[in-house]
Amino acid sequence: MSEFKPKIVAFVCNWCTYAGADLTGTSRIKYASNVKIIRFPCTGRIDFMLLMKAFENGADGIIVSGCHPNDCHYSTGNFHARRRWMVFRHLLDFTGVDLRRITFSWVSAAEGAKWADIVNSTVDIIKKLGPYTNYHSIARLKEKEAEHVGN
Amino acid sequence: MEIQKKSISKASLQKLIEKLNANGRKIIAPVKKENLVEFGFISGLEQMAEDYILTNQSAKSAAFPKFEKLFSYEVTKNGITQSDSGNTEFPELVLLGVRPCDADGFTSLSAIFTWDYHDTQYTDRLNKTTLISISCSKCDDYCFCTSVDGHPGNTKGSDIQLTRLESGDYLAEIITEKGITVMNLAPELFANAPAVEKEKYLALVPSRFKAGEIAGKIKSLFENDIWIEQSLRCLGCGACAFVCPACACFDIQDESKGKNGIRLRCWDSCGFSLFTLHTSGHNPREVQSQRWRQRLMHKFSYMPERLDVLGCVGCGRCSRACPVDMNIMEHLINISEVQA
Amino acid sequence: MLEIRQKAKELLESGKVKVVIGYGKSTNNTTRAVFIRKPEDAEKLVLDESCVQNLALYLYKHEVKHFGKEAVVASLPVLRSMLQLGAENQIKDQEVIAIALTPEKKVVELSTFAEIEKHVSLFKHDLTAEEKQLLKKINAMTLEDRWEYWNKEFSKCFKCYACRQSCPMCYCPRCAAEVNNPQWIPVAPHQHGNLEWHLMRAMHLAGRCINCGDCAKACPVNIPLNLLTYQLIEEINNEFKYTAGTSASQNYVLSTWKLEDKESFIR
Amino acid sequence: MARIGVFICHCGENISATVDCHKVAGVTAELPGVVHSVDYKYMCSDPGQTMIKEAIKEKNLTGVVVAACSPRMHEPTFRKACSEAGLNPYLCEMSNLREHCSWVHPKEEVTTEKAIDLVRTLVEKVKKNTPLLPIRVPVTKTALVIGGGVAGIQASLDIANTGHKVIMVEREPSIGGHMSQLSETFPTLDCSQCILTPRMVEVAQHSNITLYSYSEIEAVEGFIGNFKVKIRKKAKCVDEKLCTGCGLCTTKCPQKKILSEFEQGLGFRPAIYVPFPQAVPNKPVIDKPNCTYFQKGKCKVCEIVCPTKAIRFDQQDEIIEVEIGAIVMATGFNILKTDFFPEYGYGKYKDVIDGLQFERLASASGPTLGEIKRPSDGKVPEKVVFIACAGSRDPAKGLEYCSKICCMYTAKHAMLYKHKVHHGTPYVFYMDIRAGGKMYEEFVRRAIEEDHAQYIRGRVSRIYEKNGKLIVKGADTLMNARPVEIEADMVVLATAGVANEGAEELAQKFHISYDAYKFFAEAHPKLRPVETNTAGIFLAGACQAPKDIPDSVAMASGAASKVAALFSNDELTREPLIAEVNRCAPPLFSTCTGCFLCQSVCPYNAIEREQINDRNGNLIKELSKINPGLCQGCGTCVALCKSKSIDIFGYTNSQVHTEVMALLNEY
Repeated sequence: MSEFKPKIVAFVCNWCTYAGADLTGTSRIKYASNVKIIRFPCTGRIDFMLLMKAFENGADGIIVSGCHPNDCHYSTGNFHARRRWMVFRHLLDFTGVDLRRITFSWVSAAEGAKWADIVNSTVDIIKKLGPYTNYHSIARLKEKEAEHVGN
Repeated sequence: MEIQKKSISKASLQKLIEKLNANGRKIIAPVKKENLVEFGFISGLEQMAEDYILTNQSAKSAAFPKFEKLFSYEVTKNGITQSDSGNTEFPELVLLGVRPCDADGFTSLSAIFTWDYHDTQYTDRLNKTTLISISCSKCDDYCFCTSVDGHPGNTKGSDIQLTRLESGDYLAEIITEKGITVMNLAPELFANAPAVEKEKYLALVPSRFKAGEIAGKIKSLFENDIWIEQSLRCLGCGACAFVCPACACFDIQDESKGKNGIRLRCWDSCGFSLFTLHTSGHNPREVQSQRWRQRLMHKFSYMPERLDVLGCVGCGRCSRACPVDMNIMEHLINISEVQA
Repeated sequence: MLEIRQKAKELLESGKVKVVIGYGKSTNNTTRAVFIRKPEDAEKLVLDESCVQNLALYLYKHEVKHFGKEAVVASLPVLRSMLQLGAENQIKDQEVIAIALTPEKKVVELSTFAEIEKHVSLFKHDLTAEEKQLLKKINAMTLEDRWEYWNKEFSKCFKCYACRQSCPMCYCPRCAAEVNNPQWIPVAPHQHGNLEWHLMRAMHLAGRCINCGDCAKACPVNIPLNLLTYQLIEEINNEFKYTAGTSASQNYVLSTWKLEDKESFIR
Repeated sequence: MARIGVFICHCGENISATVDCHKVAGVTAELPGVVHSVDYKYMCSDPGQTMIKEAIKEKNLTGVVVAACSPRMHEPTFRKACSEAGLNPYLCEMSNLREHCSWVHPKEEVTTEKAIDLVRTLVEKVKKNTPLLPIRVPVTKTALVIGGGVAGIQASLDIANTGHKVIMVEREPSIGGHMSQLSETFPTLDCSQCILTPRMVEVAQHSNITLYSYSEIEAVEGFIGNFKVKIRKKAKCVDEKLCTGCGLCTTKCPQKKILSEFEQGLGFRPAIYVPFPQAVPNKPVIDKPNCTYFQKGKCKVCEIVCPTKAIRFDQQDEIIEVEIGAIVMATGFNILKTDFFPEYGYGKYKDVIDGLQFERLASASGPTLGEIKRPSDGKVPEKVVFIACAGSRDPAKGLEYCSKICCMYTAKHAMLYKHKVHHGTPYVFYMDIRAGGKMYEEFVRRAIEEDHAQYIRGRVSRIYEKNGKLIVKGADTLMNARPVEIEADMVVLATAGVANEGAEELAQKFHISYDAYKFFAEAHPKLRPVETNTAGIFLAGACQAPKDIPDSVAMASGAASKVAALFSNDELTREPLIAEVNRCAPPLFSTCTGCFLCQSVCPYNAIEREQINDRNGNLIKELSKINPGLCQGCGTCVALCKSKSIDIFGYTNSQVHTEVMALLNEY
């Protein structure tokens, strides 16, 4: 069996973490290529449903990152996001979703090195946890037709 | 064909189940799931639920599951390719212990699925399913099969019907070719029928109204306020439709992941506001009373008119499942009494 | 019970309200919602422990509103729903008259949010013993087991949406589950269609659910849905000292924030 | 059917060194909807841009993806290029192959694979893009300046001099603010009034400035370019048109013993008064609560003596409605009063005064005509103790922040004292001396070296009276906390600068945010220091934080230039990447249910309530409406909306959803 290459999606805000990741690039700091970034105006825009979609479509891990408190380009978007995550995490944990698979972080436009570190450490964690088969398996349609009966 | 009357002992029934299993047929029967009796796979008679009136959900999912794949597709630059449609191998099923009303439900479903278009997926499934019903020795306040041309010992739709005798043995009526095929797997298990009066083993389900009269009358009530009155408490959920053995409405859904996708058929309900919502935002059935009217009209007017079969078998599941006690029998009684 | 009938009769006779939403006997000696419009029909009202449905959802139902000003026989969950619906601008202050019982079982007429808030503060609303026990059991499970447990429960779901339709807080004319561009939640009642539906439902009720438990009562396949939202009621109370349905003027917990919100989980 | 063009940039070798750009272009070409896919050395170069423009024309593309550097770098470049070729700029997206891929990963297969994923994601996104037009909002070219202190004056004059109308509102009877109370100003020691009063007069005379003194803000509505403001013109009981400002009434008024606000309670004024001789406007007002006529019903001396019969006892407050395009908040600050300090006697010692009071004592026009006399008995103080950081930088009992100006004015006070009382000794208790500013440090040194101010580093623990003297107990932390005790004749507290009275209410009226100390909050501490989070409302002077005159004036000019920029066009155009509430056919009108939970998440108060009525004006439904003039496009409301009734252009639900799908699935 080939080595496990985690699929990790990063949901980041345009003003801090995206810029931070740009800085990681300009400073030529190397990090694992498993993580792919999707850009949002603000962490406040990140819909919890997108996280479910990512897992459903085969993500093994997720990074959500934005501006540090008080740094939000829109002044309070990240505070609203933080509250939603607090509540959403409780729900996920209660329903048995593995929170270790979601990294939440604040990465400012100046923290290029921190971004690399967030990515690498997340990749390490996910590699240890292995593929998120639990979630992926239910996301696949049951082909054994008979199983429908009596459900 | 002529119904053959046989009898089978409990022990033999157990053997029959083993035989059917060995023959590669999956057996589905009422089983206790927590505090509900639902259909489930069994490998032995002991797993079957004792003394139930009806399962919570109907048996329809044997031929019409809550969702099923119709085919897969792939979208590429060169166009769309469709695959594995209509070639799914459905398993041989035996539905043991369905009630006569449930078995009769398939009559309504079949009428719909073979009306103008012959739905192979449904018929293939049904053809691979043998229905061994057990007639009702008990009923409850929700049962009204006798008001809708049904009967606790109704053999319509069943391949074999068992009636439990005081001896513990069953009177076995072999009704169809499918029934005979099953019997012929182990003819030795079937003894000759004792001379018994089947009726005396059946529950007494009082007849509350005449379906025929309703069918005639209901059309004239289209504009009547009774629909509003009756549906004031209706929540507009789909519980009634989904537990109903005769409800056949479905929704077609494509689920795509990148270039690959599948087309699914899923249960749907005329009780949902979304059911008739147009893209424009206009909804011809804007309020719940209109949807409730549609439900009853469909079952008691449109189906008899177009398909010559009622859309209701009187099992009363919808009334039992309804969170707000929309008791269909009671509503039909009002309808039969209301002055048009 | 007689008092309730008397009050309903007065309200209808005086023309103060056009309809009284309450409970009446059903044919199978259970109780169910009734909509009384004639004073003489007030006799049909009953009130006993079997009267559990949260009637608040009828307050904004088209056909019911159509009758005119409403009064509702209001158990604690109904009153709390009314406050939350008020906070969410779905019913206006003094729009509906609530007929409630004091702790001493005296009938009172509550016509303003302020009165309802005061009344509600006199009571505590809780899960049943069984529900509490189940909740404890689930929380004691390992992550894996919780995952197994809920997916087993969700696999029963056939998307009849009785949970949604029975919930007074689910008043959206178009539920997010019905949005198809993009198709957020798969329509099919397969495992993950069900999982996502129930997660979304719980999340959308977070900080809004008033714990009437009607979703679970309505579920025809007995999924203990109210535990999902109840768990969040607890967590939100711990985190933010906030309880929905206690005031018609409080700001929604998820559209406010505090600098000191716990962020230990953020790196 | 989508016709997407994909342009892969090598960025010299920055990308191509680790990413097989040619392969990326090849694979991308196979994606449904992609009709053109090329790679090139420098896409941002002229030839590169020309390639894009030509492709748009030749292949009539419906969308463009440029896979190159960070969109934060070149998105504007390529969007401009697209629009030049006739493609709506918002149909162009960038995929970040440099900063997020080639620069951070080694040259290997997976790096190219990642690049392909990133490009595919943007290709799928751009298919969902829609043409967008910039938002245009009409602008009323009149500015409202609130506060007539030095900041307000500067802002008003600067705006007025760009040729735009200004309405200035001042709640006191005269403009001038705190600066008009000051004696001399550091570091030059020139007379405050001498430099300020000409500006005050200029305001009064400027043809573009309308001054409403003795007035307050009643209500504000609207948004950038289109505010509607109600101003309450408080009744002065004097007809300004008739009044010549002769001052006869003020001299004849029998009520003379009212503590003067302008003199910080060290002097008196009558009930009908002008705050100070150089007041602008120089017309009196009647202080009703202190007027004998208004209290007892008889007197009317002023009415009798007034040569022009300008007195109007029956005058009522007047509400004036104005249409405004931009607002400058210049409401200034205040200082802690001496009664704030238990250890200094809660203000019960007459000779413990605050800095502003000392300014009045030292002012030539002040109650003592510039002689330093102590309030209790008018004696000239031999020893004066100045205490810096009174209340500032004191998390325990006072305020955490540094009030910024105290170090400087304390040094100035020490000097002024020494200049007026040559034989006296000024003592200064300080924590640190913060003299950051041009000529500031030199100024403090002068105080110490030339005027021999005794600087003692340490806090004063206690002050108490003992036979006519104020015993000041402190410690000299530079002499390893040696206790110091001074028998002072007068003590001057450099009390902390605090937000002005009513700052909080005002902020709420204007929907601008404010900090924990009730100072108004700037939009960004570094990059948007004179803007607030509410578009069209700007900050000037000490309402934002304590600051000295030059800072206040500079900030005022900054705010003024922001206003001028806003007024430089008849319409203001903004990026259309904002949120919108959906609309659909009746009876639904919108899937929005009007729960308005979104209103409180909006940092910009951009979400309003819209009512939908039928022909007869009966309310059908209430729903949210997003004001395109105010929305900044953060999208926090979009993620919150349960019924998915709000969406945001540029990051629509269908776009971000597609991105997730595209990133994780094969196409």
